[in-house]
Amino acid sequence: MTSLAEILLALFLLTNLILAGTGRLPQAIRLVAAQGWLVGLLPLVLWSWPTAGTPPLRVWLVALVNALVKGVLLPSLLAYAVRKVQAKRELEPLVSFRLSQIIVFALCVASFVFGKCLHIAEAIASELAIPVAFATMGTGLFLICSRRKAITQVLGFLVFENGITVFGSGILMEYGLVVELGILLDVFVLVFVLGIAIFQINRTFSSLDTDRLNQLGDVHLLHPHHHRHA
Amino acid sequence: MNFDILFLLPIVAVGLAAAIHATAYLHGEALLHRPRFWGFFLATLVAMAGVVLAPGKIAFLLAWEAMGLASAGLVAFENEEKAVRKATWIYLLACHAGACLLMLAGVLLGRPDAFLAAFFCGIVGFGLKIGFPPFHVWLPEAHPAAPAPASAVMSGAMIPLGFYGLLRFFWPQCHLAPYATPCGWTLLVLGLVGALGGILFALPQANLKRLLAFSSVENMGVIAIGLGLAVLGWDAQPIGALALAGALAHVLNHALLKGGLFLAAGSVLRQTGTLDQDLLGGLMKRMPQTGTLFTLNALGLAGLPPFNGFLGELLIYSAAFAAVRTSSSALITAGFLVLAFLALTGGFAAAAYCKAIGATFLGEPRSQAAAEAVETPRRMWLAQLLLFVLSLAMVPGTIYLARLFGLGTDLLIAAAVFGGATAALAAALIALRRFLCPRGAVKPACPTWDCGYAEPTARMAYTGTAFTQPLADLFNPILHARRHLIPFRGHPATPTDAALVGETDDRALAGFWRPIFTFFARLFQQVHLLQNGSLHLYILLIILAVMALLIAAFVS
Amino acid sequence: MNFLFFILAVVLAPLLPGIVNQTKAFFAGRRGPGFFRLYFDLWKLLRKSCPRSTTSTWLFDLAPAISLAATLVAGMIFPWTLDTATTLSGISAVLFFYLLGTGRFFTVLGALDTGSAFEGMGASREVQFSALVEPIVFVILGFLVLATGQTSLAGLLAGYDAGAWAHHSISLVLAVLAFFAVLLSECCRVPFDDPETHLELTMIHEAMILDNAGPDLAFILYGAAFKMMLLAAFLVALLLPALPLAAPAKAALLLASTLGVAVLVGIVESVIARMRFLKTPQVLSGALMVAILATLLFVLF
Amino acid sequence: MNSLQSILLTLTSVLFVADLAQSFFYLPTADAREGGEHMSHGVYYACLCGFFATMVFALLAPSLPLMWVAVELTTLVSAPLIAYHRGTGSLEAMWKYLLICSIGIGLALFGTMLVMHAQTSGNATWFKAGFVFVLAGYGTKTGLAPFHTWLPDAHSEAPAPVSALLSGALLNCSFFAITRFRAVMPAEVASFCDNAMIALGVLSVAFAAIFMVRQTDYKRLLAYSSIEHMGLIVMLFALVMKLLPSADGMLRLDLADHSPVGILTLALFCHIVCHSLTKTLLFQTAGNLLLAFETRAITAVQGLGVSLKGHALLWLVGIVFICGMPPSALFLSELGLVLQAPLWMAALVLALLFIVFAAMTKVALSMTMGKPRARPVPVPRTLLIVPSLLFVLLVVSGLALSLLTVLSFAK
Repeated sequence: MTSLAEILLALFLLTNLILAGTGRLPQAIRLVAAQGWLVGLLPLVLWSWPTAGTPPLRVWLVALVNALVKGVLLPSLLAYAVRKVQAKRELEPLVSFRLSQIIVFALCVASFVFGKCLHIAEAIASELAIPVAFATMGTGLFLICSRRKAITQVLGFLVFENGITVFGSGILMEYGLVVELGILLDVFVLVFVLGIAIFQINRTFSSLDTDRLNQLGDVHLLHPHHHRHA
Repeated sequence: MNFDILFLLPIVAVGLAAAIHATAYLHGEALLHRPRFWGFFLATLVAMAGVVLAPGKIAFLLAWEAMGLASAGLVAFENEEKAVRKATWIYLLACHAGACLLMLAGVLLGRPDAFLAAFFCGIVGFGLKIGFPPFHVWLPEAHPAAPAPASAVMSGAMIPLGFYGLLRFFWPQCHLAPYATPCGWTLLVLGLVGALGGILFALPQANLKRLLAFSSVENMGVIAIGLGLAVLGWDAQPIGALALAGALAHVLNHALLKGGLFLAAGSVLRQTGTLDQDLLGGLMKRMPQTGTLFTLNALGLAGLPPFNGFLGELLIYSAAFAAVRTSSSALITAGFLVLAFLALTGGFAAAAYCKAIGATFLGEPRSQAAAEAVETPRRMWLAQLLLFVLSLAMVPGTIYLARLFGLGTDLLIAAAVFGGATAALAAALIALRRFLCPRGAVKPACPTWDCGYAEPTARMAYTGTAFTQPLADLFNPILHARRHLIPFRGHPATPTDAALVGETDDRALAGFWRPIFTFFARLFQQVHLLQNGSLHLYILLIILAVMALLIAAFVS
Repeated sequence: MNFLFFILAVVLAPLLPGIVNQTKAFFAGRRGPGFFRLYFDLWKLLRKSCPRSTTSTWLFDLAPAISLAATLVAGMIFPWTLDTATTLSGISAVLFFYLLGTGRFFTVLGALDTGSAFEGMGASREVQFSALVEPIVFVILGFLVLATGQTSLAGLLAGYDAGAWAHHSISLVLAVLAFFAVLLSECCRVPFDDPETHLELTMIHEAMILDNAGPDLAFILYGAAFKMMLLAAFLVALLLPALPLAAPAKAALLLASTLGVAVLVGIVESVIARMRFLKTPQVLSGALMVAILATLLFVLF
Repeated sequence: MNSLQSILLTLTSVLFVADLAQSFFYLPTADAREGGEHMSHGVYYACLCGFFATMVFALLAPSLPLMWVAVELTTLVSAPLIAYHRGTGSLEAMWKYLLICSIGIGLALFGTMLVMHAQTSGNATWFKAGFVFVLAGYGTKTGLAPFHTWLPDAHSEAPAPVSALLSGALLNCSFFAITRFRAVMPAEVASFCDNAMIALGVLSVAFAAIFMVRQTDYKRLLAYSSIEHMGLIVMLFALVMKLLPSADGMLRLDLADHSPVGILTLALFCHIVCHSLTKTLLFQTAGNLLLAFETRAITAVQGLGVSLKGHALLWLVGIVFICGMPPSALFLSELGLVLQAPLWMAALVLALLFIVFAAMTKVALSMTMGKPRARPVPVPRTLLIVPSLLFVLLVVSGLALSLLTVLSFAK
């Protein structure tokens, strides 16, 4: 089954790369949904079937909820938001799509090198899991840093979150059911709240560009005669 | 050695006198403001007493910081004025910076071989309260800003507490062998610069309380000179004992006399509404008790016999003579420096007090307010009288002090006796004069002669600024006085008023501290770019910081 | 004994200005007012009344008397016999000069009390000079302490033995020179001040007493003369080594020499003119340097 | 339950009650003043209670991952509170709060995984890496520089009671999370962990000091002051941990313990409690000022001593207290820190605290003193009730503590 795991993880990398290169929001959401399914499947795939037998109900349940929340619920929520606010694409990202792809690729390579250097031999389900987790987290953070649209930033956050989950699965982390569900609940609520915020932002600014969201700061102090205050 | 009582005395005496004075001084204030004054006033006194009585380092620091804070409340009393708010801020900063350094000194004192570092922290920390240059910035700002009774307490009793701190925490070690040289010279040089610099800057000040504030810098310098000499010469007695006794006597003299002078300045302000000496004059006639007491106190503080101020200086001079007589070249140098600087300071002090008395109390009034002034309620000048009488008691007091230190008292007794002789002879001569010119013959009948001017007016008289101008000009490279001429306008036949206005700012503030503060404020504003509102930058910061931490983790 | 000579000094003091003036007259080829002029002036003034302006206060009334008292007491503590045994050993030289300072302080206040522009001006210049003179005096005192190893006034002046005197003659001469500048400045003589001037703007000491008359003026004039006596005596004592003479002889020599100093002052006044007011600080700082130089030479050689 | 936990629970409860009460007085006036849209009061109070509940959950969480869940929930519940008024600023603040904190918390989750994995494998490197991520993650919520960037925005834009609760309670809860992780660190990585905390602490105080100089917005000023104090608290904690002899890493509060550890522990607790209470007082007062002047510009508020006497007193005393001047107990805790810290640290902290003091007192003086520039809109007196109670509590407790310290150290 290990080879299947590696295929899944490779797919993960692929989604990362495509995500970095795409400007169309619906496509990006679909990619994140795909990642959600992959994340959901991963614990099952990484389960050492020959030695441990059939996984307990807890694993199945977590996989199912994960896949449903990250692969269906959240993407449809975001897609709804995209439709509602009529945002189609990420125009003018801070880093161009081509360069983004190259950077994400570089991140992947760096993660592999780094993962190789770490020598994590014990308690690892797959050699690939740790580097892929790092690469995915990096991609998520990179997306947040390099994109302007609020929705893309949420997507970036989800990718980051997926990376962490992959890592958890990779090192066969066992929290217990409550925690797993709690984490999922958190992610769900977070995206839900962010979604609401997106609506409000869109309504208030008539735009989803977060450029409008950098009014609070201390730099205006450089011009003592110019005060902007509530 | 325990110096507690010595430093408690001024707190009680000046505190009492200032309280008496304040009951009348605050009379014009809104009823609501008075509790504020009294609250801070009492808190200040309690905190000052706490400083002296504090049983340990922590209690001392606590009381010290509380003292600064409480007195800042006094400085801020008349906070409607911008200058007062600025003064309060500067004062608060000075207090807090001092307290911070004292904490550091406290840390260092606990270590085995960090005494010198502790001493330097301490000297800056306490120096911020004492007013060693360039740490004296708050004095000329805060003293004019505070109500007079508060200035009296702050200048008379609070500032010298810095010396109390120095003595309490550093004396046991600093006069011993390896430390005596650096510690002594530090104190001495600070004292020399403070004494001369203080009085130099006092001289051209037009604001009476500012003048007094700068003269406090001078007096603290004199005390520091005494202490420095005491530290340097402790092993070559009687230099050390003479200098220490002189310094301590000067602490008491300064407390009583400067307290009285500040109270008198308060009376002047209350009766005329101004402290600008160029607008005052002629108050000796209108406020005779205040004027007389101011004159007497000033005489004492200028260190002139027959008053007690002289005895303190005499002790320090004697220490300097004794130092010159030794065979150690360091002590000889120190002795000569003290002689020259103290003499110059004495001359300038006399000039400055002459100016203060002359411009404020003598001659004709230069403004309506001064012309209409009347004597204060009795308790205001009684408070000053109290301090003056106490200062007279310092004549035997100084002799007692010298005896405590095991010194021969011939010197002091002779000075006191001949001081008394001066007074007696003066009385005899006055009697002779009264005999020669009976009262009727000296009845004032005519205006001042003024070399034939028919109608001399107050505007012709020398103002305080004019009086000190030659000396101020001589030292202008140090003083950097700002002078500007307001020329007359209109036709020469009907000119408007012209004036020459001069101001002497504190160089330490304008030339030293302000540039430093501005530099840091500018620097900090560059860092403000990091908080420019961009989420992208923020997240980048997080990533970079995590990476830095990770690198640190793997390197360590 | 000392007091006896003090009385003698008190009597002789008004002679000094007379000697100065006669010397000047001699150099100018005039007959001069006579040696005893000041005695007559004082006698005349003491019988006059003291008018006083409406501006002035008690300070103006009392200042001359207090000033004189301080100067006289300074004379009282001066070791006229140049003998440590017969005079009070505990008297400090500081007291001596600070008493003179007290006298000056009151003169200045008295002048300021009139509210006159000229007297204010005079007072202003007076304090400037005296402030600059103080360090010279005290450096010379320090020098004396070094040279004699004593700290009391009598010890300082009675001082050094002839051998040391010869050995350190250069520094001694320098110190005497510096003190002579002090004397000229303090006694308001040329080149610092010209007591003969008739232009108020150029006066210093004279300008301060424009409003005084009668006994007050007498006190002031006498005080000035006595102060000159004191400083001249100090100058002479500074110069003299410890002489193997009896105390009265020494005192007589001292008093006689003060008359010689007056002649010297007269000669100086005859040969140089009053200096520009702005130049005088330079002279005084020069004198300070000379005093320091004297000390340095003494210490180093 | 250790001492820190119980004290934080009590503190959080007290602050919750105080801010709940203040909300009752504050919201109606604020709604009237601000105009515009706002969240319904029902949702507000629900969120506020939820916020409290999640904080208690975070403090009582039985395991590290559950604590993570709770801390993340605090973010989610408090975010809507920040955007109570639906203005542009509050939306932006909420957005940043959500994203930055979530990323931070994500890092913390990652760290938690690493630490838990390290606990099973016993690998020191994993412990270190885990602690780095935990420190960064929970540090973000604690407001440690340079992870603090959300804090000034959120604190300044939120309604006053929420700012107070964020600053007084939430920061402490996430700090508590860090302490729990520190407690499970093995001895060989302990020194790295403490050094990292000290570094972040110093950096926080430095950032705060730098950003407080020439600050123009008084609520932001308070926010930076929170960063400063969290930095100090983390430093104090690290120092305690460095000196703690026992291996279990439990903090024990013992008033009679005059050893360095005892003093530092005392200082730590004192600082946490006093900072929270003072900051609540200040934020509530700031909220009232905002209502009265309708601006957060420092320059617009002048002469409070004439126009709003009660507020002037609260504001001035609050700022003096938060600067660590006596009789505030913060003076004692800062003194404890300075006296027990290494020399370089003591000097640095003193210098930075001096900058903070200079900046804050300047603001306090210019706001409370002088002649009023703008006539304030009167605010109901009820708004003063809670801050006044806090004021009395602070003064009395400060005086009592100072006296106690003087007496117990008088040797």
